[in-house]
Amino acid sequence: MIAHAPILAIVVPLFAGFLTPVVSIVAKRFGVERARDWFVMGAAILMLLIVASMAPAVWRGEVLVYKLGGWSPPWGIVLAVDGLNLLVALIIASVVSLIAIYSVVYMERDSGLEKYYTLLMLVTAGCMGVTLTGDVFNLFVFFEIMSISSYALVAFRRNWDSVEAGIKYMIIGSLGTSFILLSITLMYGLVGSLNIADLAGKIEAIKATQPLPMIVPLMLTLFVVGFGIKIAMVPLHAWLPDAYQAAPSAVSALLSGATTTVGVYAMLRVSYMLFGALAIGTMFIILGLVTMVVGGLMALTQRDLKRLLAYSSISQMGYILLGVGFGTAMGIQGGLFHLLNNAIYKVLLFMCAGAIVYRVGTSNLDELGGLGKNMPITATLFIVGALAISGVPPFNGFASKWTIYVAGMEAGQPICTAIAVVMSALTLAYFLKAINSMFLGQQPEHLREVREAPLPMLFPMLVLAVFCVVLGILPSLGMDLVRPAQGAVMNQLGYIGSVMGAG
Amino acid sequence: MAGMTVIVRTIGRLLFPFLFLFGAYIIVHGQLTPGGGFQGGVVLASAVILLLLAYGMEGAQAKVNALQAELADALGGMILVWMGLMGIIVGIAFFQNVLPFGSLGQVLSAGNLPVFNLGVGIKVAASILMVFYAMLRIQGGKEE
Amino acid sequence: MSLNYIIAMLLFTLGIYCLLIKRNIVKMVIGLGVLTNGLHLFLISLGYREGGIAPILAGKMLENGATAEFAAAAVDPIPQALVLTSIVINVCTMALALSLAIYIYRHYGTLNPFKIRRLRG
Amino acid sequence: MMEFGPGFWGPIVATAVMLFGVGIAYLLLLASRKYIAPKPSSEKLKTYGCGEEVKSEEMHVDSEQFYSPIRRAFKPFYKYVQPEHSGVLSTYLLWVIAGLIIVLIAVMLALR
Repeated sequence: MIAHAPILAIVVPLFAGFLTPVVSIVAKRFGVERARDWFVMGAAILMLLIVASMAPAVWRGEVLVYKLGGWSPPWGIVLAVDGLNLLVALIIASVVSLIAIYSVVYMERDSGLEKYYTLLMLVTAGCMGVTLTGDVFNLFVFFEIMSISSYALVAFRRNWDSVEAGIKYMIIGSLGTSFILLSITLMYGLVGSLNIADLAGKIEAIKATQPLPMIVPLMLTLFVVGFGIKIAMVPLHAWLPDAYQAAPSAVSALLSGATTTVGVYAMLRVSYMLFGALAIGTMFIILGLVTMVVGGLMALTQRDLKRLLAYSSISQMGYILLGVGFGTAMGIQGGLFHLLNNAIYKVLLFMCAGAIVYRVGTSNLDELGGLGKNMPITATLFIVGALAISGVPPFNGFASKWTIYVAGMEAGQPICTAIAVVMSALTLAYFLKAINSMFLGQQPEHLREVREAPLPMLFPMLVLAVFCVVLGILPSLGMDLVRPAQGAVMNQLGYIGSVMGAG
Repeated sequence: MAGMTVIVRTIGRLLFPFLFLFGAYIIVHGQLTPGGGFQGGVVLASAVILLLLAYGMEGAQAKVNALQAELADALGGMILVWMGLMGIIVGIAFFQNVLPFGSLGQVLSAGNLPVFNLGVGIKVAASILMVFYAMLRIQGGKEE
Repeated sequence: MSLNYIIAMLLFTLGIYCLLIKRNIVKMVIGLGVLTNGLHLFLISLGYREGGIAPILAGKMLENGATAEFAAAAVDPIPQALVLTSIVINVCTMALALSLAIYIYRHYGTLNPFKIRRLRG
Repeated sequence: MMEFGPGFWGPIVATAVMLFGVGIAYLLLLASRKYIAPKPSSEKLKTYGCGEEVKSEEMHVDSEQFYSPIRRAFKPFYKYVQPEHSGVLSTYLLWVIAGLIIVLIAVMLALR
């Protein structure tokens, strides 16, 4: 079965998504509605195990190539798994498993939960598909599956705010995906192939010709903007705060942990693999700095906890772009390590916000206060997450940010590094404000009776907090996790050779 | 939704079997002629939607109700995934052909493709119908 | 032949114009549809060939020697498959967007994007 | 010990040192409590709200004005950029097109 692991990692969530309505109907007939939740949770954990089973082979340096239907690479669709794919797939699978556990209690007050779980599984299948595929049009299709399901998830509660956020996200996101489709079309017209490895070789040949065809920069631009919408680079970030604020917290956690990770992956894969984009590293650095500064400054004045977290999410994306933009081995390593850490503590913070919303009913910072006495565990976990995201030493955020700073100094960009350090301090500032408003200070009258969040919600938060601390104290562990991915980003020829050689 | 005049109702009733047959024809001959699962599924769904327009919500629900549409949707999806998994179980790869090819030009030929088209057809028809039902439900203001 | 590409570009531009200028969510969704249709026209035009035949293998074409002739005459089938996939995706997008627009109208009483701005800052 | 380019960072040692520091600080706090017992008068604990009677539950720092000095330092940003996040979909779409053009120019310059 290990040989089939790449396709099974996509099929398991897809199959679970199709099966969820049936399971739900059957479970309702027999009076055990919870069976549906257990089913989804089991599927997510099975997917995690399948992804993990690929790890030893990939870390040995192999590129797993899976030929769909037995058709060999340039003609058929292939799934190709190297270090970068594996890292992202591991992040997604773990995040989705934890969110499936978290949703059991968090979403119990909503109706139509079988649709929620179906959409959750479809988002997962889309993310997995984007991550594991080696075919550019297949990537687009899975990207659309992921996007459309996430639009529906944002609008899931159908309140005024979620519907407004949903339609904004939907229209901006659809414009972005149409850019991606246009770019794929141009690429097919120029080169006549859709396989990423094949395309990489052929575009390399075209780039060698002088003068460069006008179409190559246009394609790269359309890809960068299309994926940039998903990761909320600054001129394209406007949908994100609305969507994160209005969506249920579990969905916000999913969006910040899984779909943005996938966006970064797709951007890296396409711009580095297809275009060898070391040349546009400077652009990534500038966009990263702008993203970082605007996200941080906007977060400073927010009144809503989830909106604050959303803007800080934009800010963290800036660090990743910055690290990747340096283009050195250490920069990419730092960027990818920050991608991993960002998924960990962002999901943790959104889960804490969800616990507060679940118990109090609001995420408006002005109406909260003094919750530290009532919810001590949630408060501790939130503080762990907040310190980690601000890059305070014993937590994981420090390790990755430090790597990015060192990479910046080595790449000869001291000003960028200085701005990054200042923004890190600003991050701590606005998280201190959030902590102060929520857990410290005077307690309003109506919050006296608030209790600690239930255990099934605390468990995934605890797991993530433990990861925060462990990766902070033993950063070499995280570095070992990230190094194969960094090697894969830099080793373009190896990927092309392995995929094309599989035929 | 109320329904329409006698003319529309009669024509809709008379057209329904032919539309359904045409949809089924397109799906079954997907591997031989232009068309296939998606196109045939849309025609199938449009047959039911014609009834919906002519007779109102009740007329369509009498043929296919929302629960049946949802189950058919899941069924179509599962046919697709199972056809893929058959490749793993029997052959060597996902979506590998497992059924015999047959002779060119026959309806039952081309290996997996007819089954595959059938799955797509069921799924598309059910999905489009579900979309229509859902939108009508929102429009009618009966939801929640 | 190049008329296809001109019309595709016009449709694409028209779609973007629609998205930017129109003051109605439903019209913006229509603009999105027009934009995507422009893309589809572009994609399908890429695979077209003057005087080509449909890429369907029939009985005589499988005899030896005829396959190469068929390959030389047939249009490229891949863009057709891609366009079909993209149309399916577009159907999903449209359905979701329109149902969201219905909800928007119910909650806000308007479809003007300049009035649907309770989430901001 | 692990190397991060120039200089080194030993995470375990650093964490141990920090925990040690926290322990010392806590001991100092305990010790100081023993000698100086805080006994504020009831007048000092009362909040002065311009003569208004304010219950302690209603005291809350306004979260938007929390960092007003930083707001003043970045005044142009909060004057020009923040109000542009106006919630209007058309504006946001315009940003996307503007971003496309900016990125296009940047890529053209880089790949030339």
